[in-house]
This record gives sequence, C-alpha cells and structure tokens, in this order.
Amino acid sequence: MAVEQKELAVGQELVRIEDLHTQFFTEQGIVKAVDGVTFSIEQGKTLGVVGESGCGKSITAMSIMRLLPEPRGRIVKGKITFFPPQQNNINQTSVDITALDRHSSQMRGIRGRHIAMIFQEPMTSLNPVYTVGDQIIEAIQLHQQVDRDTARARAIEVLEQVDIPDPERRISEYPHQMSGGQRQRAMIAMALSCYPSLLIADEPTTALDVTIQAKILRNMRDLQQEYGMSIMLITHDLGVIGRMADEVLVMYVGKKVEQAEVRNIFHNPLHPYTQGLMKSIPLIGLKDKKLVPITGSVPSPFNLPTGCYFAPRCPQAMDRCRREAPPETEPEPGHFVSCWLYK
Amino acid sequence: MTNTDASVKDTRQVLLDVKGLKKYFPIRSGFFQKTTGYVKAVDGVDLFIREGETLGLVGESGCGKTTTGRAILRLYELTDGTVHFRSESGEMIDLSGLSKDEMKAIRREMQIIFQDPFSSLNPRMSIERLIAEPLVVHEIGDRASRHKRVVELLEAVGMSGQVAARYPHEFSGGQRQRIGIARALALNPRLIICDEPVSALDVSVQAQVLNIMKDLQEQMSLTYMFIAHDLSVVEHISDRIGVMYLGRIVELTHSEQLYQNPRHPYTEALLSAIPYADPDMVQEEILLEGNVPDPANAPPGCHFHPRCLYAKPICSKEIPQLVPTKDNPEHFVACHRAEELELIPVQPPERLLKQVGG
Amino acid sequence: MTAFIGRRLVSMVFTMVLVSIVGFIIINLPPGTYLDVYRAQLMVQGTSTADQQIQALEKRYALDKPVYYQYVKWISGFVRGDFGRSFQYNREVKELVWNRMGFTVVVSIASLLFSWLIALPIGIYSATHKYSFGDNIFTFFSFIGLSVPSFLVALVLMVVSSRVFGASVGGLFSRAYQDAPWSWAKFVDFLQHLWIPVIVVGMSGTAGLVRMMRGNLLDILNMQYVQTARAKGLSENIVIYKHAVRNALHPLVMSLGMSLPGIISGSTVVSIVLSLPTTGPLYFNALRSQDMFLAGTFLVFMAVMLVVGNFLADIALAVVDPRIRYE
Amino acid sequence: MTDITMQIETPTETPEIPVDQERGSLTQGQLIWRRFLKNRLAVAGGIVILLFYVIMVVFPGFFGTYNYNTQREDAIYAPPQLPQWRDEEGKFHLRPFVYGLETELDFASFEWVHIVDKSKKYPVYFITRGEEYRLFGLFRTNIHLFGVEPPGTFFLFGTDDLGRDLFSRVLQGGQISLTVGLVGVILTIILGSVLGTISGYYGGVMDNIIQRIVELMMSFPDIPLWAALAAALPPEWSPAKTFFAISVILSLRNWTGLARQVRAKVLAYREEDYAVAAQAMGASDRRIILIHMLPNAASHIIVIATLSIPGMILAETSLSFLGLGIQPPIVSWGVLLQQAQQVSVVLERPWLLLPGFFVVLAVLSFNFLGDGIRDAADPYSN
Repeated sequence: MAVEQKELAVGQELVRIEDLHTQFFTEQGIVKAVDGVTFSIEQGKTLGVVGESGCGKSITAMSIMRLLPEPRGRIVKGKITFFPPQQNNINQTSVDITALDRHSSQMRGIRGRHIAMIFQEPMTSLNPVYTVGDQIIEAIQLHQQVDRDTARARAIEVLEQVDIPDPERRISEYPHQMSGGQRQRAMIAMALSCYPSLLIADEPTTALDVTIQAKILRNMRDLQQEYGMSIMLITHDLGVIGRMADEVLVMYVGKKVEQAEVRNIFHNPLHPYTQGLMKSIPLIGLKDKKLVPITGSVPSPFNLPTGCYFAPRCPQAMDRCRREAPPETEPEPGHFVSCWLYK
Repeated sequence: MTNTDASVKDTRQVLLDVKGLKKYFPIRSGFFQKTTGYVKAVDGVDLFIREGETLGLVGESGCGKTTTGRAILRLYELTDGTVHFRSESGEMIDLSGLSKDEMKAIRREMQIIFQDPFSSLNPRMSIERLIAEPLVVHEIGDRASRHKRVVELLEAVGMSGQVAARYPHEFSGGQRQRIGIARALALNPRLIICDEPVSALDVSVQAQVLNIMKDLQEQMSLTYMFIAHDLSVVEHISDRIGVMYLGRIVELTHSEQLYQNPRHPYTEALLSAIPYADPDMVQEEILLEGNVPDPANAPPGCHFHPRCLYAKPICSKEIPQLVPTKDNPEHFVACHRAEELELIPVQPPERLLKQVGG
Repeated sequence: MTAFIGRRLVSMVFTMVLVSIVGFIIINLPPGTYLDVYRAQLMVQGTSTADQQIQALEKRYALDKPVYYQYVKWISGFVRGDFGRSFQYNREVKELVWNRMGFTVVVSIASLLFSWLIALPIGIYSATHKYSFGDNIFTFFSFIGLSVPSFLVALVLMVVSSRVFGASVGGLFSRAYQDAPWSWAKFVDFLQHLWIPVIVVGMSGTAGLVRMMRGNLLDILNMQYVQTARAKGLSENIVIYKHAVRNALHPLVMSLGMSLPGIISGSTVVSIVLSLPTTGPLYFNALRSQDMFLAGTFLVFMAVMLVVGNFLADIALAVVDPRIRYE
Repeated sequence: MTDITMQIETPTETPEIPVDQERGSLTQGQLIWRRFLKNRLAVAGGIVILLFYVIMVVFPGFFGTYNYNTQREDAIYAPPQLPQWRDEEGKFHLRPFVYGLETELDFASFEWVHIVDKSKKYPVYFITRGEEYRLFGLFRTNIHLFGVEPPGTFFLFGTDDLGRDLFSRVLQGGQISLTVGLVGVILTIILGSVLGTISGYYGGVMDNIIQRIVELMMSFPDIPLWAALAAALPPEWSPAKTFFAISVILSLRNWTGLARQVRAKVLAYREEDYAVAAQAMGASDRRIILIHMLPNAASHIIVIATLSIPGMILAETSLSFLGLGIQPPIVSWGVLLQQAQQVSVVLERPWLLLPGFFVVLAVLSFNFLGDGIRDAADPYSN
C-alpha cells in the first residue's frame, strides 16, 4: 500500500494551545487542573512536559484529545487549534478542537488519525478480550479505506517497526500473553498505524524496567524520524526528557512555570522550581554531592496559596510572590518563565 | 582504573551474613493443588553487610530483590541457606533456625520500610498508634512514655509531634513515608531493610526522604539494606551495591567500582540504559535482546546467557560462582568471562558535574 | 482448554458425590426411619402383607447394615436410575420425577433467558446514562423487583387476572390439554400458559442482573482500554458495545451459575401458588409428609442441575474470556 | 518492662514540614457518614427500618390495638375499619372515630356478613387501656397506643378466619420475621468472618476444606435446601426452639457468600504492606487479624450483612408461607400470608394480603439501606 507522503515542514506549528483552563467539579470543590496554559507543538519536534504528580500534565493531554470525563471535568476556557500538515501540497484549514463536539465525527477523525495517544499502564491499555492484531486492524480500518487484508499487512508492518519479534504470529495473540514492554510496543504500533502527525505519550515508560525503557525510547526516536511526526512526551523523569525532548515545558500545580529549548532547561534553568528539580535528582558519579530537596510538599488543590503557587516552597520567595501571581516573561529569546525574579 | 580507596580492606564488623539463600514458591495446579514446579524467586544469594554501611540491591522487576529482603527478615520460610545476624552481645545467630518466639526477640533489631506509602500504613490507625505499635507488640513502656517516644520519633523525621492524633489519609506521600521511617525506628533497630522506599515519591520529595535517611544513619549508626530499581538512587545512598538478575547476585562491589569498573555484562547493560538528565550526552545504550525470562523456567547455566553479548558455550552449561576478582578482593562477580572482558564504564557527564558542582 | 474442561469435570464429579452425601443425610434426618412412617401407613390401610413388605424394603435399603453401606446401596441405585420408592404415592420415585424435572428445566431456562433479555439492555442503558431520569426509574423498579417475594407476585397476578379477565391463570395447560398427548395445539396452549411463571420467576433475577450489569459496566467504563478505544477515534457506540459491554459480561457469565439457585428456588415456590406440574409442589408435599426418598431425590436432582449449570457457565466464561481459555 | 533509650538527636538539617490543615481532617468514619446522609433513599430506608424495629420488635403489644391471639366468633373475616374524621353529614370531628360493625349470618351461604352501622360512632382514644399483653414478654400490662371503647371494635386491617385483629397480628408477625433476619445475620457474620478469615489467612488444608464446603453449600438451591432442613425439625420442639432453629438453618447456607468475600479481603490485606510491617515487628497472628484485618474488612462485612437480611426475611416468609417455617401459634408475616394461599379467599378478602405489603416495605428498606452503606463505604465511588 502506498505510504502517504507528508511533507515535513519542521518548525511549523502543529497544535497551538492558548490560555487553556480545564477544571474538575468535585464534591469537595473545583479543581483547576490546568490553569491558563499556553504553548504550541511544532512539526517533527518532541515537546517534553515535565512536572510532579497532580501538576496537570496528563489533563492537558486529555484536553487536546477531548477525552476528559465530561461533564465532571471540562475545558472552561481557552482554545486548542490543530493545523493539519500539508498533504500533497494541499493546505488544509486549521481546526478549533475546543469548538468541536467531543463525540462528533470530526473530532473522532482527528483522534487516532491525526493525534494518537499512548498511556502509562501497558498492562491495562489494551482490551483483554481482543487480539492485539484485531485492535490495531480496527484502528487502521477506521481511518483508512482499506480492506482487512491490507489492514492486516499494515498491522504486521507496524508491529515489526516497533521491534516485536515474529509479528505474523504475535498479531493473533491476546494482550495477556505479552510482557509489559511488548504491550507498550503494541500500543505504540497501534498509535503509529495511521501515520499520526502528533503522538501524545503519557509516561510511556514509567511502568517499565530501565533496559526495556531504553529500548522503547530509542525505538520511538527512530520512528519519529521515519514518520516525521511530533511527540508530546509527558513524564516526571528528567532523564527521559534529557534523552528525548527538543523543547521542554515545566508545569507546577496546573500552571506552566517555564518553557525553553531542552539545553536551556538543563543548563540554565530560570525558575526556582526547575532549579530545585535539577538539584534534587541523584546523578551517578556525583555521589558526594548532597541532594538539595525542595522543602515542603505540593499544595492541596483545594487549598492553594495566594500569589505564586510555588512561593511557600521557594527559597527565593519575596513578599510580592505571596501576593500576586507572576506573569510570563521571556528573559532570553525562546525561554519563557513565570517568576517575579525576571520581571 | 581501580579505585584505591575502595579496595582498602574495610575493618568494620559484619552485621549480617547471608549464605546460599534460596526462596522457592511452589506452583500449584490441578484439582488437588499438586506442586508442579517452583518459582525460584531467590536462587542462592550470598551477601554480607557491615555495621553502619548501606548495601544497595538493584535489579529489574521480578529479579528477587524484594523477596531477598523479606526472606532475611524471615517473613517467608526459607527454602535453603543461612542468615547470620550479629546480636548485641556480639555473637552471630543463625536466623534460619530460630523459633517464632526467638525470632520475635531478634525482630527488635531489624526493621523494614516499604515502597508504597499508601499501603504501608493501616488507614484505620492514628499516627500515634501506628508509630507506637512496635512498642506495644514488644510490651515496652507505658502509655505516657510511648507518647513521648512517638513525639521524639516524629521530630526525628522532620515532622511535628502534634500530628500524632491524625490519620494517614491526611498526609502526602512523602509525609507518610516519613511516618513509616519513624515506625521502623521505634525499637532502635540496628538493621533496616529499605524496600524501594523512594520509588513511589515525586522527584522533589524523594530527595527529602533520601536526606533524612542519610542523616538518621549517621546519628543512630544504622545499617541499611537499600533495595531499588533506580541505579542513580542506589548509587547515591549505598556504600556497596549488589546487582541481581533472576534470583542471583551477579555483581557485588563498592558503588564507585560498580560504575567505573563494571565486570558483569548485565551491569554494563544496566548502566548504559540509565537515561541521563543531559541532552548533550551522547549515550550508546547496550540494548539487550529479549525479555527477562520467567523465574519458574530460568535458563540453565548463567541465567543471563541468552541475552548476553559475550556468551560462550560454557555460559549455558555451568552456573558461574560469585567470586572476588583478581585485583580486588571486595569486588565479586558471577561471570565466566569476568577477568577477560573489557566492559564500558559510565562516564559521568562532565557538563553536569560542572553545573551542579559549581 | 481441554485441560480446563477436564479439571472442571473432575471437580464437578467430586461436588456431585458430596451433594449426594448431603442429600442422603437429609433423607435420614427426620427422627425414626422412613419405614416407621410407611409401617404406620400400612397399618392404617390394614394391609395383610405389611410385615413382608417391610422386610423386603429393609433388605432393599440395607437398613440392618451400617450407615455407609446404606449410602453406597442408595447411591449405586441412584446412578442406575433407581431412586427409591415414594411411600405417599406408593410408586417408584423415578416414575414421578422425570416428567416434572423436564417442566422445571423448561421453566427455569425460559426464566433465565427472559431475565437476561430484559436485564442487559436496561443495565447498559442505566450505566451509560448514570443518574439520568431513566436510570433512576429503572434503579427504583429494580429495587422493587428485588424486594417482592415471588410467591406474592404470583398471588397478586392471579387475583388480578381472575378479577379483570375472570380467568384462572394457574397450571401450564388448559384443562382440555391436561392429559392430551403432545400436539401443536397443546404446544401453543403451553406457551400461552408459560409466560406467567416465566415473568414471575424471572422478575427477581432480572432486578439483580440489572444492578450487576450497571455496576460492571460502570467499572469497565473507567478502564484504561476504554480510553484507548476512544483515543483511536472510535464512536461512542462502538466503544461501549464492542469494547466495554463485552468485558462487562464476564462477571455476569461467571454469576450465571450463582443466579441458578435463585431461579430454581423461585420456580419451586411459585409453582406451588400457580400449581404447575413441576417439581415444586411435589417436593414440598413430600417434605411435609416426610416422604424422604421422593424429597431427597428431588433435592439431589436440583443440586445436580445447579452443578451442571455452573459447569456450563464456567465453560461459557472460558469461551468469552481468552485469559481463562489460555490459562 | 524494658525501657527505650533515646538515641536520636534533634535533626540538624531536616526542615520541619507543616501539615496542610485542610487536607481532609475528617476520619474515615465521618466521611462515610457524610456520604451516607447524602443518599436520600438510603436514609429513608434506615428510618423505616428503625421505626419497624421499635414498633414491631420492641413494642408490638403497645402499638397493636388488641392482643394478637384473641379470637372473636362474631368478627370472622371482618373488613378493615378506617378511622373517620368526617361523618355522613359532612361534619368534621377533631377526634377520629370508627363506625360500628354489625355481624349477621347469611343463611344462604352460612357465612358471616359484616355491615357497617353508621348510626354508631366510636371515638378513637389514644394511650388507652385495652386487652392485656406482656411487655418484653415479661410484664403484664394493658396500655395500647390507641383503641375504642367496647362494644365498638377497631380492626384497622380487618380480621382473619378466627376473628383475630390483623393489624395487631401484622405487628406481632413483624417481631418474628424481623428477628429471624437479625439472628440469622448475626450467625452469618460470625460464621462467615471466622471461617473466611481462617481460610484466607492460614490457607493450605484448612482453606481447601472450607472452600469445598462453601462450594458444596452453594450447589444447593437455597429455598429447597432450607425447606428440607426445616422439614426435618422434630415436630415436638417448642415454637421458640423451632424459631431459633430456623434462624440457624437460614444462616447455615448464607455464611458461604460472606466467607468468600471475607476470604478475598483477607487475601488482599495480607499482601498489604501494613500487614507485612506488623509481621516484621513481631506481631502475633491474632493481633494482625484483629487489629489489621477485621477492622478494615468491617465496612465490607456490614454491607454484605445488611444486604443479606432481606434475603433472610424473604426466605422465612416463603418457608412459613409454604408451611415449613415458623409454626402457629407463633405468627410471622409468612404465617399470616398462608391465609392468602387460595385465590378465591383473596378475591373475597383482599386485606389478607396486607402482611405482604409489610414484607415488601421491610425488604425494600433494607435494600436501600445496604446499597447506601455500600456506596458510602466505597472510597472509589464518585
């Protein structure tokens, strides 16, 4: 079958998220899971989103996919625009994802076809009662007008690409017959089967062992080249970010605190939270260096401090930090930070 | 290449000496639940820990590190092997032969900290009851003195004594882990088995807990066995590290030695797989073939040979023994080709060194 | 799969042996031997051959031998189809049992099908429209269904039908077909009578199934793989019917065996009120008059039905769930 | 008693962590209670249950109009008499009254016929003296909540074939039916949690045996099994003994479900780190079970128990209805419903079905209550 030709325009905007607010309405009150986040994902690039549990990084992804458990959790403000990449020199018009009905055929046409997603738990992400092949073929036939044999051939091809040995045989296996690493590969295969322009990977290797993680990350990087797709990689592991990302977004309690090109984040972190993260990870070979942890803990979403949410834990907090939330500034080109230190 | 500091003979006394430790779990099947095989979770582990040091135990999921820790505490009946523990009087007692009551007396001196801060504390007990439970079990002190002790312990792990009346669900993961540590310290143990104590914590909190553990070790002259799957964490806290693969220790040495001079091919692969928090570091991962085999059906000879880049015919036939290398009596390796292989060490990222150090 | 069936077969036979032991114990539970009852009966009738008959029976059931010997004798007869003698009807039990067991099975299976057919769509609707008006209505009615004893439903139904239609709704046949041989007309008549017991017996089971299906499906809808299916771009209907419902059925199939006791119990009680030619009325009569061979046989038969039903349910589960199939 | 020596110095570098004051300072029990109160049906069910137990189990004699066993030849199958506030002239009476009841023998059918005599009005008095009964089965007294002066009669629910007041009998029957459920469920809880805990905690041979027994018990359809056991009760036993035996019989099969669930819970808790921690500190099995397992399983056990009471009540009613449960002269709802077995009887005297209404109400309330407790106790529900 003919592989679709996608002209790579690296650097062109693929998805733009503007002032996104996603909230959950719970018994105990409203949780501002994503609280005014703006960023874009560029074609062919990997955007790493890093932050601790509960910082809203997964909810941001779910908002883009429109897979929030509505109406309990929903986008209350903001705009997500998707710019389909040029296909065969035809410019397609942009789509406002937030304006679509989440069940509409248009939204479903984007999901899986243009934006694919893989989840953290490889053990529970695949339906236990269908074979891995069935589940991949289902995705292919849904988005491409091909017969079952062609879809099957494509499924085998993509399973081979994710390094699953003997794909002709394994395509008819059930998920429980595979190991965790293989299931995650099968998930990636399913995600890639329709040549998406964006792959959202939510902690794809957190549940896996280091040696398996290394292989899967390498595989993802290679396939990104081959498919020319963008990756939004969500993780709490700075090591994974360092290995994979081009651009990094740091989130803290629903807010974006810093965004920069990956080298800048690691070598010149500006926000005290990012600096704190860097100082608190142990590194091999730096044993005698004492870890400098961030004091305190992440505030409860029902009891957020006024001003900058990080102020109570911040070693450099000033009076102003406790009163007013800092706006975003750009102290150096392409390096965004929300902190009063740089105002 | 050899680290001179590390090869100097350590003169501290051995606190725990484990020899040939085995723990097999029977696989039962059929209507009459006949035993049809064994999961060899721990398959002949030798290790020792000196007083006041931290021994790290690292390996991938299912390699038997947790089972080893629990078997040492006699939370499982041992299939085979001995566990000698130096009692306060100085004699080495073999735990594997002790009765339940004799074991209970020894339990005062050895404690455990768990991975999951949400499952390790009984949700129905207040912090006070949780931390005082070891004292109650061993009938130590009265109500007032126990309360005093609880407050002391909470303060020792950096929490206020006022939280004693609260319940676990009111605390965050890091705080709960501190409570777990306080409980483990209640009986003034000498050895603490730390079973992945920071794996479930967020990065910033992980450092808090690691620092507390290090401080407490100095203040109370504690001995740790630190089980984890994260090599950087283990390397940070341990004096010596044992690498486990499929129920056996494949390499055991001082932590600097391990990353500067790995002698087992599995260690080499493991080290190369650690993702570095540095985008400039060009890393050549050694990608292992296949998956970790099923411990019920382990390959013969060296368990690692089917995935090993350097395997020779002998590797599939003979089980390599864990023996010291020629140039370092403190560096144990279980590999037929340990002496001849030139393995790639970890190069610490220079730039990071500069940045964090400067 | 074969190994799985084999294992289940062995365990089924084992359970049946235990069931028969319990059945035998129950037969022997009432004070005195059943021969005492029989002897009293014969005395009343003034049969001259009473002593001979009694002796013959004593021999047949080895009553002079130890208990285990009696059991072996009884169970070996049972296996051959000799279930003992009913003193009340003065006939061999096997002559009484077969016909009625057949009708019991028919009523039970029809009730089961009825409750599944009604319960599944309602359960799916309720789960996918959680806390909606419709869900609340269905929930309320399923609670009512759980709370009304089936004999009361049968009673009320009979009262209402004889008030409104002026017709009796008892039995499985009209009087005209009662003893007639099977014919198309009789079959139609049978179906016309069957629906009442089926609805009555199926009702409480339906309510339970609705609750269960709703609960299961709600759990499944929270699973990661449902999110995966949505993330593929599948429509909500396919996500629910192909990916979620299929998995929500497993606990239901698993509970199929467990819902059988309720069905059999229900049909037993209801059949008395509706005077159906099933095991129920005969069984309770036998119990009341301590006709223990008849009662014991029925009890063991009902238990065997259950055990076989459970076995079939397990196989059905293995068919729908690959995780069990490949165990 | 040994003393503990202090070895810890005040930490130098570990900063004190302030605990969030807001991070839910409610205990688990308070959270469950709050969530329970939000479920209106469950609360309503709970109130009905409470009323039923107070009125029927504790004070059936006081709330009943007559002694439940008094037979009246002149009032056989009397229809219900409803209290009136407005007489035929449309005049409103603050104190309700009942019309008199004339009884005649219909010589055509030889049946008693009851005619409402509107010329006679008997006012209803509250806290009044009437027929004697025993309070708590001990003290003789004759105070009733309400009644009318003789020769007037006040049969709120009508009378039965022996002219006994059905309302008083329904309350008295409730005492038995509701108690059977309660006694049965207590036995179920004891058997189920003990055997379930042993099975799950110790495993091995004991577990195997208990599981086989559970399977065996589950292989019998419940009502036929109960009926067989009930039929085997010696007829010469006293009614009280029979009553207790019925409760035992009901719980004899019912514990199996609970035992399975408790076993599963114990197996899960055994893997929990807090149980391992207790083991590591040297706690005894007894302590681990009593302190760490049963309290955590308690809410689960309560839910299953609450949800199994309705089954017991239904079972007792069905058995007694069929004549194999509670035996007269003791009354239970099932015994009362025996009178309604014949459609022809019910057609003439539909009030005989009234006890069935109470069965449904009690069972429904228990179901609502149990469901509410389950939802409230489940930490994962929304």
